[in-house]
This record gives sequence, structure tokens and C-alpha cells, in this order.
Amino acid sequence: MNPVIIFPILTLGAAAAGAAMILFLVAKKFKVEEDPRIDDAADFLPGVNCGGCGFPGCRGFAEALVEAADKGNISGLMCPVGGSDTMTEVGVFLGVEVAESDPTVAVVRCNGSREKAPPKLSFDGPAKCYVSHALFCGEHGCAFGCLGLGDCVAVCEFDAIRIDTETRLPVVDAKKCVSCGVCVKACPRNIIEIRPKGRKERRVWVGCMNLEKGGVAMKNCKVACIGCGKCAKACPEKIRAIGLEKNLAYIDPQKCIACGLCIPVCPTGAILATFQPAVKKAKASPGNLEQSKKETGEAAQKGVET
Amino acid sequence: MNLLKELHRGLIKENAVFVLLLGMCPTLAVTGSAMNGLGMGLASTAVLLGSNMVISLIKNLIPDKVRIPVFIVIIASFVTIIDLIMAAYTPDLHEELGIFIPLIVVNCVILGRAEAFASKNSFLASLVDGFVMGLGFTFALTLLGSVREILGAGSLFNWKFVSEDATTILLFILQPGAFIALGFLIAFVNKLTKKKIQGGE
Amino acid sequence: MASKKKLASTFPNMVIVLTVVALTSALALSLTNISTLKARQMVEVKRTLEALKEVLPEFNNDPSIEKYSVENFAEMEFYPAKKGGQPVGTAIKTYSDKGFSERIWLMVGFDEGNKVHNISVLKQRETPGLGTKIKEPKFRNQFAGKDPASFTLKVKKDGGDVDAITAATISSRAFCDAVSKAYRALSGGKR
Amino acid sequence: MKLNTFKIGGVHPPENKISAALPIKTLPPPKQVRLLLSQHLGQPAVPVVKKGDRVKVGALIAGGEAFISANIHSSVSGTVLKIDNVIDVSGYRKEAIVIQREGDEWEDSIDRSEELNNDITLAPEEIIDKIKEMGIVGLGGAAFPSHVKYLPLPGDAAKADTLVINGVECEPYLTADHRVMLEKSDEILSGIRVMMKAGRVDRAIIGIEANKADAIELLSGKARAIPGLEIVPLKVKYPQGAEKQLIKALLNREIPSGKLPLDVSCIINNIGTALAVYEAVQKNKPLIERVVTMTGKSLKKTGNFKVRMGSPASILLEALQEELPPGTARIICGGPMMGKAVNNLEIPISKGTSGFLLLDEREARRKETKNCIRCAKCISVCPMGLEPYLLEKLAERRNFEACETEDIVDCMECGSCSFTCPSNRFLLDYIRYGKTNVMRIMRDRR
Amino acid sequence: MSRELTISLSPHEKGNLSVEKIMWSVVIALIPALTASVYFYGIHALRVVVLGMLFCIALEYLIQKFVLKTKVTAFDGSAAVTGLLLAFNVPSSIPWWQLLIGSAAAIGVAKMAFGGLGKNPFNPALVGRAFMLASFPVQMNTWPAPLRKIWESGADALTSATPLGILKEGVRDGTPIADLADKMPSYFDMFIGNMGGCIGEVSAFAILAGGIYLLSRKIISFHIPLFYLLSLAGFTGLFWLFNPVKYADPLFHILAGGAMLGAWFMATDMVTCPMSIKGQVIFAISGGILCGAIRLFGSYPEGCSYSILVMNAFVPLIDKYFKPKRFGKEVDNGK
Repeated sequence: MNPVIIFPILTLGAAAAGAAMILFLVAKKFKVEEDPRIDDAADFLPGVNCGGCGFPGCRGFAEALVEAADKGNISGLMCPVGGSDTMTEVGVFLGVEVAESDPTVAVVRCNGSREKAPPKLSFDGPAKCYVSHALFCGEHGCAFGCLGLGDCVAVCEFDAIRIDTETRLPVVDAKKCVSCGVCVKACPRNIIEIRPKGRKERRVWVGCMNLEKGGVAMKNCKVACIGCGKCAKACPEKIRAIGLEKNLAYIDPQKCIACGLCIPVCPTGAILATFQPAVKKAKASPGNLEQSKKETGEAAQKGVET
Repeated sequence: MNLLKELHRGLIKENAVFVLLLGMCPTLAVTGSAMNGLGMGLASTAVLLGSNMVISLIKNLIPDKVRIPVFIVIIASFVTIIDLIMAAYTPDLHEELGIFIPLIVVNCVILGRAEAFASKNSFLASLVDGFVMGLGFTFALTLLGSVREILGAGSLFNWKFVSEDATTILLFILQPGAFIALGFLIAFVNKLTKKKIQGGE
Repeated sequence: MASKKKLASTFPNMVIVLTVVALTSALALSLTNISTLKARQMVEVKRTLEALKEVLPEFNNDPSIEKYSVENFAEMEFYPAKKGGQPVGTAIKTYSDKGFSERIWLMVGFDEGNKVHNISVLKQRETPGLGTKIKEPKFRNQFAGKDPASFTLKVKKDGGDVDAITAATISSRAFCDAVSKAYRALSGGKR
Repeated sequence: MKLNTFKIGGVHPPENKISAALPIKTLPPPKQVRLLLSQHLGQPAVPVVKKGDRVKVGALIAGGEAFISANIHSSVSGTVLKIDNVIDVSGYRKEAIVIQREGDEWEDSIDRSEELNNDITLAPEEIIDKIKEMGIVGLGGAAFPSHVKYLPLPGDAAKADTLVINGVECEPYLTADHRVMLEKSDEILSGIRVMMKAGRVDRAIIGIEANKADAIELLSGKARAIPGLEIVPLKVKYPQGAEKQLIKALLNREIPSGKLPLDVSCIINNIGTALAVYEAVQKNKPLIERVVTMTGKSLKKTGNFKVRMGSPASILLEALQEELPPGTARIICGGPMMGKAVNNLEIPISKGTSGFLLLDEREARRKETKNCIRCAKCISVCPMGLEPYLLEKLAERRNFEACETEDIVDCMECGSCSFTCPSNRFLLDYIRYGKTNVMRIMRDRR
Repeated sequence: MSRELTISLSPHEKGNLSVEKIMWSVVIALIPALTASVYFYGIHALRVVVLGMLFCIALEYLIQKFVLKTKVTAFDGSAAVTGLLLAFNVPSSIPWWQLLIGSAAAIGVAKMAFGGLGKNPFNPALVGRAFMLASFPVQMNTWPAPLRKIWESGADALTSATPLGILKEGVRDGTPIADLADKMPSYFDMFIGNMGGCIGEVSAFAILAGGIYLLSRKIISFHIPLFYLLSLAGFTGLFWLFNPVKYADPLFHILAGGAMLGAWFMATDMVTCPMSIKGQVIFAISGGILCGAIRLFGSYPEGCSYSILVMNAFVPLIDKYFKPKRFGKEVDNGK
């Protein structure tokens, strides 16, 4: 045969065979055991590497998942972006049960809009909440209220939060929010809270963080919680979701059934909800609890957002 | 499979040069004229098509540990074949592109597609992928070559539209011009595709 | 995800697959090589012929067959041209290393009176737009018909007679260098 | 003559000492005083009175129990109305004792005569105790409890050899110290002798900036009678009143980073503190009054006033018989370089308050911020040799680790960088934010 | 209280320095050099300078307004300085459209692409010059002779080589320096600017006047110009001492070419020089040596602008390792 053909075939073939042998030996010598499931589990994750889960990127989370799965329980781990769907898929893949967790969303616990808490001063400095917070109590005078300079907006990876130009308060877009909690950490006044989304998007919470006495709080903000306790009394006996501490009411999201009874009784309007509460002044009794549920349910159908 | 969508992916959305920033070596080195860019792009596309097809065909026969050597051997073979053919039938272009044709072997676009796509997908999908990615690469190189040739030499595909003595912006056919032109093209593509950019002061 | 099981990375699998792929490649390569060999060789020949036609007076022999080289100028090639058996001139493939980047290769054609007939640039890698202007007739034509014995093959800056390309003195110098080298070889070289 | 000054950095803002020629007026006690429990650095004092208690002027109402803390005395006679939160200079609510004035009845132990008492009878330890008991703090602005400076450092640390008295008053506008030096020179010199004895030093230097020529002349004349006392005029340069810069300017000693004046054998006190020490030790009078400047270009009249602690700042305007001028955009407690902008004129005057300054819209509005042009002016004016532009950038990115390695905690917030920045950047705003965080991180680490 | 008070952090007082003042001061400082140039090269020099400033300001305005859609700061003087310096770095015979392209490179590529004033790592005017030098080598290397020479010779236009160009050619041919003297302008001519060269770089005297004005306004500190010129002189002087036949003397190197303009106005560009004094000294010394090395051993006769551009690249590194002296660190109280 032609040496032009024979020669390359011989050299290339020999080189390839030799290389394969060396590769095999090297591969054997430097073998690193890595669980193949990590890569596969990472394939299920969204891959945006947002860090919302608390791990360095999606692969880091996948490693943690596999490790946890070996211990038989991954319930402490949650991908806020993928939500429970993703977690269920991963759980099925890793062969562990995943409890259906309630979807959550960020809510803003301040309702001190420009109108309700008019500015008394003007702030002249870098437009960063954390700087303003270190400097003084805020243009509205409330030492607990939203400063409105948008640190939460700046950190949001999902474009789910914005500052309303009228009220100067942050507004969370529940559809985009993945409740990764980055904004919660960014807010120097801890105004943002991660709460369950609630059935049919029904959520009720106190839109105030002010720990001062009622009179002082009201001086700065018309919708401040004055700690009167009326809401706690309005809350149905069996539920008792509302507690009062340091002049401030707090609705326990785990207990709250989003009946909306507390909303109309609040003298300052400090309780916020994602649905239109019953207009009628309702008294807490099991009978009209049902009725109010019905009414508020209808209102929610109209898709009222605060 | 939607071919139009695939085309958009290869040309714009995942353009090897403008978006993935792969294959920078030929992109910067041989795009002094539109013709060179086109030639380099087509040569790479041919190799990409061939390697994608072969690798997707034999993907299940390749043991994991030797997959890179196997890919390289296959790619290198196609490159050498193209090199020989070009030397025979397009000698001027072959001389112009010089060392960069053998260097297609280490073009990340080709090895990247082999590793990320062809070794996991069917023959037909790999064929389409090779075609659209190659097209995107060719498009990018030709565009860059055209821009540089127009600005730097006052011509396009060797058709001179300014007078022979006219002064042109020489820098653009020199190497620094490749970086500057590529930078602005990438910025332009980003402007087109990423409508909203977050952050910044 | 993974649809079919891949071949495991065992020793025989690895060696066999890699070797088979390499052998196939080798076969394909050698076949391509053989089939394009003629075409590739023809390219060189055709190029030389074209250059010869450009730089020499009309001829009807095949100078590439009669090509020879001389002592002291081993790297140059001499192409004698004849018309009807009578020598009409010699083309010399010459070079210069004084260029801006790589070696510049020229084909310089001399007629029988040792005057430069014409010059062709075979290979150069000068700065595009500047040094590459040595290819343009505007520059090359100033040599045509000149006798290097009276026409000093140096740029004017260096006291010669050649108009250098503006801002590309180095390339012009290299060009002159190659031409004068050819002339020296022509007049002084022994067969 | 070449005047002494510190070596690196510094700026020279317009002096604007409008009220320098106006004598100190003593204001009558206000109807109500609100005495903050935290008028000094360190731990807040603990109230020893309760609602409804009757107190006389000078009665102890809150005790500084911690090592770094100071006693607080009632500045009026009357009834304790409540102990409540009031807005202070920080803009936040802080705890204060509110006293309703009834008459003006002083504690009997206080010597209220004008007579100069030059006989120092007490031993050094007794003087220090007296300073502590009378709640003396530095009146320059930082309000550091004074007695602590005279206590020896733990271990075998350096012993003080020099007492430095700060009569620099480098802040523009403020003239309180200047007036005190002119009007209470004998008392000050007596106070300095007391302090020299307390610190067991036989050398004292008063540093005064050259723009207070009358004070330099007056004190130099009188100081000759006191052995070891020296008056040194200094070149006018801000921030010369900072202790590190002043000691560098007067003695050419450099306090190492993170160390105290005592580490270079110095005790440093403000001129106002010297007066307070005199009154405390020789006259038995607690720190219940201080001199405050009320000034501003928009005011028709300005003045220096001796007021009771806890009075609202508005009594200064009343004393000038002026309304808040229309167009006032900023009220500053302190000088324009380091003072704090406050919410209103109701905030109580405390031990660290040196003056109030009103700025109108034009003076107050900050100019538009531009990109940093890396002009390095901030570096050249930083008296601590820091790189403000870098610290600003790092703090803004919340890179506190890098802030720490770039010595952000050495920043004394003098504001020279922001003052000089041609791009009007918020240099100090961010540096202060970074510094706060770095200090917190360092505290947590310990 | 109904009226709105402003709250902000101290300091509440602001010095009167501003970006505009700094930039326009630099423009004023460049007027003597411009005057000298107009005197020697006539109205063409003025035309190029006015066009350069116009182009740069207009381009910055257009880019900010229509491309980046940010606030327009084109009139803060920085674009004017860039335009002025760019024009100073080209021969007065440059065609207007080449200057426009150079301005586009300076403003578009070197400045706005990096985020505008203060963020550019390289001096925009020098990037513009380098861009033009690479793009239009012919026009950028043709210098009109000073007007007086043209009148004397009676020709319409005359080109002349720069002293550095003459030197480079001479050295290449192996001509001893002394034999080049009749081709060279005298040192006095070089000092006042009566020689071939770019618009703004010829008159050392006028540049010095502008530099002293900047020093007196405290816009620049003396460190960079002084150490740049010293190290250039030192480096070239070393070779001159060693072999005065082959190498020109240090005074020639300081007066010839762009060294003076570079040292006083380009290397001192605030945005692209180190922040600390120590860093500036390092920057200047290295720049001077680099400039000398390019002039003596490079293929270009002039190395000033490239030396500054190269050192610009090292500025972040210099800033990182050469800090100002901190107060209270490494204290020596004589104990």
C-alpha cells in the first residue's frame, strides 16, 4: 500500500493507543470521587445563582441538597426561585419526601406614604437608606418608618420591588417576588418581612414598625400603629393571631386566617391586606366570621392590590 | 424544531462572538477584511458541521475519560482536511489566513459545541446546531471584517469605493482596530438585546 | 437526562475507541492529502509562472524547468527566459530581511541589458495600508527600465534614486535591498 | 514670623467669626429644662431622682456610674416633671429628665461670688474626685468626661509631662471660647493651675490661633505670673482644634494611631473646660451652665450667651429678640464643619453644645454631585493622611474589610475632604457610614 | 414649624473649588502655548485648536444626550481640555476630518466608553493622538515649518522635520551628533518654539508659563513635571556621558518634542495619574525613563505620549501600593 497512507495510520494509531493508556493510568491514579447526583440535581435548579437559598450559587445548593438527602431530609432547604415545584422535582430525583411548603412573599411593613406621614425635613445626602438611617430618623420624623430611598430596589435581582413615586414607599410585585430575602437584609429598618402568600393571595399584616407610644407615633404618621389592641380583641377567639408588644401589634402569619376582621377596627388604618376588607363594622362571632369570609373572598376575586 | 428560532439563537441570542465571546483568536486576528472574515467563518463552519455530526453519531461509543482526545482528533482531522482543500483550491485566501486555519483546532466554539451540545444531542439537532452556530460565527466575522475593511481600507470585499490615494483610518485594519471595533459591535449587540440594564449609578 | 448509557471508561474501551478514531482520521487525512496533492503543487507552479510572465519580456520557453541557482546566493532562484531559443532575460526570485515583519519575497525580471524589466511581489507581510503599498504599480513602476548600474537602488533619504512610500520608508528600503541583491547576484553570481 | 501648625492636610474655610466682638450675656433660667442622660461620651448617667421630686440648682439628678460617664446636675430649681424621651441632636429620641422651674434657688454649697479664688488647697486626688463629682466633661464638643484624663493609664504607661489647653476654636463662626478667654482670663488661668496640679505636670501650653490676637495678647500678659505656662499663637488652619493635630502643632509629638494623648505624655483640655474646672474645684459649682454662640449670616444680631444646660435652643433667638429668619434652611448645632444639622430649635442644649448656626437656602443646599475626577485634593487635605476618595468608594460598596485595612477608623470626621472636593461628593457621609460599621465589626470581634 | 429644614451630615460649609474651575484653569494655562503656536505657525494652528475643542465638546454632548442618555456635562471644561490637548498634539496641517476622528477616539473610545469624566484609565487626548498616529501616519508625521522659515525661503508651504526626527534619522545612518548641528534649530529656538513639531509642544517657554500658572493655582503639584523631566534628563544624560557622539545631551531631550507638554499637562492629568505624592513621583520617574528609552532605542523618534499612556496603565497598581503617609503610623517622637 501507499506509504503516504500507511505511515500516518501507523503513527497516529500508535500515538492514540499510547495516549489512551496513559489517560487510563492517570485517571485511575487521580480519581476523585464526586457524587454524580450533584450535577444532576443542579440541572433541576433554575441556574440563576441568586444566592437566595443561602448557598454559593445553584451548584452549592445542589451539593447541600445531596448531602441532606443522604441524611434523609431536605426540608430545611428551599430554593426561593424555583419554589416548591422545583423542590418536589429534586426531592423525587433524590428519593426524599418534600413537604409542601407555603409559598412566601415579601411584604412591606410601613404605610407612611408622603400623604400620611408628610415630610417635615428634607434630606440632603447620598440617596441610600443606610446612610440616611445612620444620620437621622427620616424626613417624616418616624424613627421606624420607611426612608424611601430604595436600598431594597437596588438589591432585588428579580425586578420585583419598586418605589412608588407618589407614596415613596416600596411596592412588591407578588408575581415576580421569589421571597429570596435579599431586600429584608438590605433594609436598615427591617421593614420588609417574608410572609406566606396566603390562600388565594389573601394576606393581612400590620403596616407599621413603630414602637413608640401612640401619641408620639401619630405625630409623625397618621397610619401608625398606636398599640391600642383593638385588633387583638377583634381577632376571633379560636385564632388569636394578633399579639401586642411594645406598643405594636403583630399578626402571626402561621395563625392568621386572613378573615379581615381586624382591619375595620383599627382606628388608624395601620393594618394592611391584599384584598378589600368588609366594609361593615363586624363584630367577632363565629356567625359573621363565615359571612365576612364570603364577602372578602368576593373582593379578592376582583384582584385588589394594595 | 423551529428553524427560525434556532437561527435567531445562533445569529444573535447566543452568538459565539458577540455574546459568548468564544473563538476570540481568529475573530481578532483575521478579520482585517470582509473576505478574510467570511473565509475564516466558512472554514470554521465546515469544521463545526463535520465535527458536530460525527461526534453526535458516535457519542455513545466514546468513554467519558477519553472524550476530549477523541473530540480533538476528530476536529483536528476536519481542520487538516479543510486546510488541505483550501491550500489546493483557494490558495490566496489560504495564504492570507495562514496559521489561523490550523488553529481552528483549538477554537473554543468548535470544542465547546462538541462538548456542550453534540455529545448530548441527536444527529439532526447537532447538525442544525452546528449550522446555526457556524452561521453566527461567520456572520460575526464577516461583519467585523466588513466594518474594519470599510473604515480601514475604504473598501468592501476588495471593492474599493474611495480613490486609490485617499487616506483611510488605518488603525482599523491593524490589530488594535480589531479590539476597538469588536468592543463597539459587542456594545451595539448588547444594546439591541438587553433592553434594560440594572444597577449603575 | 442521560438517554442511553455511554460506554464505560474501562481500559480496553478507552484504548480501542481512541485508536480506532485515530486510525479513521489518519486514513481520511492521507486520502485527502493524496487527492489534493496535485492541485496544491500546481498552485506554486502557477504562481511562479504568473510572476514570470509579469516581470519578463515575452518568452516562449518554460523558465521554471531551466531554473538554476548560483554560489553565494543559494537562496535565490534564477529563471532564464528565451524566445525562440534566444535568451531574452532572467527573472530572479529574491528576498530581503530588512522589512517590517517577515521576509519579503520578490520576483525581479532583468532583460538582456541587465536593466530591470519589471518586479512582482511574491510574498510580504508588511503593515496593511502602509508597507503593502510596495505591491502597488505606482511604486514598482519607477524601477522599470532602469539600469541599476546608474540608478542607485536606495531611497532618496539614504542618497539613492528611489522615491520611498510616505511613512513606509522601512518597507521601501527592504524592497530596494531585495532588488539590489538580485542585481548583485545577476552580475556577480557564478553558475 | 512663622507660626506653628500641624504638618499634613488641613483647610482654611472662611472664618466668619461674626460674633467675636460681642460680650457674653447671661440668660435667665428657662421655664423648663430637659437634661439628657447622655450628654457625654460613654455610658448614659442613671437618674437618682424620680417624678415629682423637688430639686435645687446644682443638685445631683443622675449619676455616672460607669468608668467613662459623668454626673448630671439640675440646672434650675423646681420639680421633676417626668423622665421621658426627647429628640436630641442625633435626630433620634433619647432619655432625658424634664424639670419645671420654680424660682432660682441654688444649693448652699455653691460659691456664687464673683471673687477670684486662687488658693488651691486640695490634693491632686481630691481635685480629680471633685472634677468627677461636678460632672465636668470636655466642652470642646466631644464631651469626654474630664476626670478620666487625669487618672493614670493602667499598667506602667507614660506619665504626663505637659498640659495642653485648646484655645484654637478652629471652627468657623463659633466664638464662645474666644469670648471666654477674653472675659474669664483670670478664672481660666486659675483653672489651668488647678489642672496642672491634678495632672502633676509643671508645664502647660495654651494654643491659640492667630486670628484671636486680642486673646493671645491678654493671656500672654497674665500668663507670665504662672511658672511653666506658655501661650503659643498658631497659624489659622482647620482642624487645628483636634487633639492630635494640636499636640503635633504645639509639641511636634504624633499620637500613634489608636492611642491617647497620654501616650505622648500629654493631657489636653479645652479652654472652656479650664473655666469649668475652676468653678468646680474652687467654687464648688457643678457643670450646669456653658457659653454658647448663636450666629448665622441671616441673623440681624448674633451673640454669645451663658445658658443653663437643658434649655431649648430657641431661648437664644428669644434673647436676640429675633424670629427664625425666613429662608432658614438648616439649623446646625455646633460649627459648620463638624456640627450636626438638627430638626428644630427645641432641642436641649447639652454639655457638648458650643453654638448654633443658621444657614439659609443658598448656603445650605449641597451642590450637585459629579464623578470623582481623582484630583487627590481630599488626600492632600486629610489631616490623618487617609485616602477619602477610596474610603468613600469602599464604604459605598460595603467593603468594610478593605475599609478597615485602609484605616477608616483613624478618620476623625473633620470634613476637610468633603469641604474641598471639587465634585461635591458625599465623601464624609459614606466614610462615616463605613467607619460606624467597621467599629461595630471590630467590637464584635473582641 | 411649617417650613422645611434640610438635614445633612457635616461639613455644612463647602470650599469654592469645582470641576469647572479646575478644567477652565487648565484651558487658561494652555493659552500661552497656543499664542506661541499661532505666532509660529499662523492661523492654521488656531483653526485646528478651535476645531479640536469644538469637536470634543460636541461629541461629548451628543454621546451623553443621545447614546448614553445621561446628564449632559459636556460644558464642564473637561471636554474642552481634551480637545485642546489633542489639537496640541497634532501638526497644524492636519485635515479637519482626521481631527474629528481623533476627537471621536478621544471622547468616544477613551472617555465615554469607560463612563465619562473621572473613570477613564487613559488620558483621552493621548489616546486620540495614538489613534491618529496609527491611523494617519503620513499626515501625523508631516510638520509644516515655522512661518518665518517659509517666508525666508519664499515657498508656499514647507515641511520640516522635528529635531527628534532629525536625530533619529542621523543616528540610524551613524552620523555623529555634532554633524547634525546645522540641520537642528538652536537651543534658543527650541526654547521659544521656533522649530517643527505639533501645535502645542514646540514652545517650552510658553508651556513653562502655563505650568507655573497651574502650580500657583494649586491645580497641579510640582512633583510630576519635575521628576518626569529630571528622570528623562537623567536617563538620556547617562548615555550622553557614556557616548556623546551617538547620544544627544539631556537639555536637547527636554526641549525637543513633546516632553515639556507631556510633563506639564498630560502626565499631570488628574484623572489618570496616581493620587499620592509618593505614587506621583514613582509614576513620573518611570514615565521619564520610558520616554527616554523609546526615544533612544525605539523605532519612533518621540516617546513622550506613549510613555505616559503606558504609565497610565500602572496607575491603579501604584495607587494600591503607594499610600500617603498616615498620621500616627510609624511614629517617631524622638524617643
